[in-house]
Amino acid sequence: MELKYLLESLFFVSSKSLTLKELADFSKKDISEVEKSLNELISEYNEGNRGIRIIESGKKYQMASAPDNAKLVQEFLQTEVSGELTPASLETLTIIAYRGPIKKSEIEKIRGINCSLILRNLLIRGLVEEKASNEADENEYSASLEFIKFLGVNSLKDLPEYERFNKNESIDKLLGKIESPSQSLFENLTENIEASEDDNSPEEDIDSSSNAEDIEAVEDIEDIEDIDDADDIESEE
Amino acid sequence: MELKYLLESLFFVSSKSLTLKELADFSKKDISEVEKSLNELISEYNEGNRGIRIIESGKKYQMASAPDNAKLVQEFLQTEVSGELTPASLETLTIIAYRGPIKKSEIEKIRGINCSLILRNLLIRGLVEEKASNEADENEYSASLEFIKFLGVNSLKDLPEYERFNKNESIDKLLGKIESPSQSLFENLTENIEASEDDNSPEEDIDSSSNAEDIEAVEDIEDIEDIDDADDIESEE
Amino acid sequence: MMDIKIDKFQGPLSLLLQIIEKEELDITSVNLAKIADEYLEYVKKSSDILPESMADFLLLAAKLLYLKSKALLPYLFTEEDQEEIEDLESKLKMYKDFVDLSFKIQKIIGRKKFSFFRELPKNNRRFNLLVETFFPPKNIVPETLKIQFQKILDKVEVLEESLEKRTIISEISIEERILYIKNTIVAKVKINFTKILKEAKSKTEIIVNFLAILELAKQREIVFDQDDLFGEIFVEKYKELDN
Repeated sequence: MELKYLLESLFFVSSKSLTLKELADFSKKDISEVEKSLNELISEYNEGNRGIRIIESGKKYQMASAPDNAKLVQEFLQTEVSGELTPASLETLTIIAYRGPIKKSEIEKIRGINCSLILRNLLIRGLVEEKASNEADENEYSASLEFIKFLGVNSLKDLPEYERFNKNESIDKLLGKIESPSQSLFENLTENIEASEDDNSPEEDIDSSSNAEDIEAVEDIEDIEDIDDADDIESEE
Repeated sequence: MELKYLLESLFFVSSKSLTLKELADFSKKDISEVEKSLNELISEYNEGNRGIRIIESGKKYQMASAPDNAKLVQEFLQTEVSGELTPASLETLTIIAYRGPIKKSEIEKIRGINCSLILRNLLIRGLVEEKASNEADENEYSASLEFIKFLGVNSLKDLPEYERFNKNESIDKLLGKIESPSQSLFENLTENIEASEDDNSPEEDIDSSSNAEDIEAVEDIEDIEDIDDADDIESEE
Repeated sequence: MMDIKIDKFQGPLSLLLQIIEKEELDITSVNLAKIADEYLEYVKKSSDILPESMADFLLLAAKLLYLKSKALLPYLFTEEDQEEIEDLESKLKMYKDFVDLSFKIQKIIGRKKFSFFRELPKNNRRFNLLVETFFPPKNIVPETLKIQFQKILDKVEVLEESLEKRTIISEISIEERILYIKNTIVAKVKINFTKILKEAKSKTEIIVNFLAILELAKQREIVFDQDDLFGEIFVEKYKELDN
């Protein structure tokens, strides 16, 4: 049987996502050969208007139902997907989607505020993944396949203006040079003063008031045409 | 989308075989129309030499991996369930052993990360069991009888430190089971983030007409203020 | 009070961006200097800012005041200062880019075109290819679980501790500090600037003290006195008020 269709079998039975390496191991073929077949299979699924897609995030691939059938599939599975995200979660998620894998400190540089709690929420919800490192501050966050499913796209590349923001010299430069939220101007001031331990440090802030999490104001639900550069997201109905 | 490909989506997500009648009900189409599309889909799958087939048994239809790939697929499935547990799986299994029956959302609060995939794997390995809970909305997980037997104990109560771990104040607080100053904090940590894709509660169908605007749960005055915020933010777009 | 409110997890940049947008200004350092007071006013009055985020909000307030003084007294500033100022400008622009993208993401999510993975067969017999239904890991004994649970418990307790500590943090308002510093000066006539800062128990308090002193100077309640360059700064009551 064609390698392509062997991969198809593996995707179908797998309960989790698969990498190119795993596919090569299980099919007992060369990576280069598998890569070629994988790309063929992906085109076969994603370029038609079919009921199954192969979605990708972080070089991990998995089969998923077509987003256009969301409503009926959801009814069939009798499941509910909460579409609610607060502005702060959405901001954080967006930064991770476009810039992942990205460190917490870099996200905080962009947002100008501590993000521990928001990250915990996104991790629990499964929309982002954490790649642990020896140093906890070095942990990296990226968008998960759950996020891809949530958006109904095939991969992050389908996001509006993805390339522009994913590879962006001025953002790189700014992330390298701008100070993190709680140090700078006052750094010099405070270090001379031997401020006793700073228990107000915004690290791991946990908060009493995430009632804000309840809010979501999504306007123009059906109105994807409003999204610039999002044409590639809209598949033919 | 073509009816044929809607059926494809339903077959794909379904864990059981489906009759023509069921397919017609879920796709909200006439049986005759569904039958025609189903036959088209079956030819598309079964006439090629593909990795997925649609098989029929007693007028019930189901997707299955191609018999030609059986050997490699079997090896693959075997690897998925053998070997040592990952640290994350072991942590999850431990929580379930000492704290079961326990809901997915509670495990996730304790671990601070989404556990869908891990629970899937533990279920496949037969180490844990899933049962409908009293609260209709969420299933509960417990250690399986085989696993208890495998551990060489008569019951979970014989696990070392069972009483101390099973009734632990810190964890009860984290889960909001006892009052504490920080209880509301912990609650808020995860309150609205339970995207319940995995709980296949037979309860309610998705009300497809409810846009996200309708979802805001207004709990108290503060929330109302927050909703105003959202309006402000939105209107500035 | 302006009609802006921010989500409790949104930061100082979000506030700054909203003020800029409300005033229909472009993001330039000149404009940032212009809205410094409005920003500070909001930070002073707002109930939407979490105590633990206050330091980040105040830090930005300090930067804005710095921009403002630079606009008033340009000859006092070096090229390095200029860089810092441009930095804030580009940082805010970058933040705005991501906020704009997040609105687009929100619209995509709003379509509710979710994809789904396959359901797990309830009987665990996967496609009848595996005969077994139980696959235990090799090296697990009850003791393994005990050790593992203790580790989890340790983590939970650390998380809990940090939470409880946070709930009792009291907010320090700039107003309270102003009052305190006024009273101290009345009592002592002249106080050492470093000493005021030293009394602070956290970075937030240091910044609040600093802003309170600036505010008092602006209201002409106090004056500064410094003998040498980089020497100790003393804070005194403004003389006319002594009459």
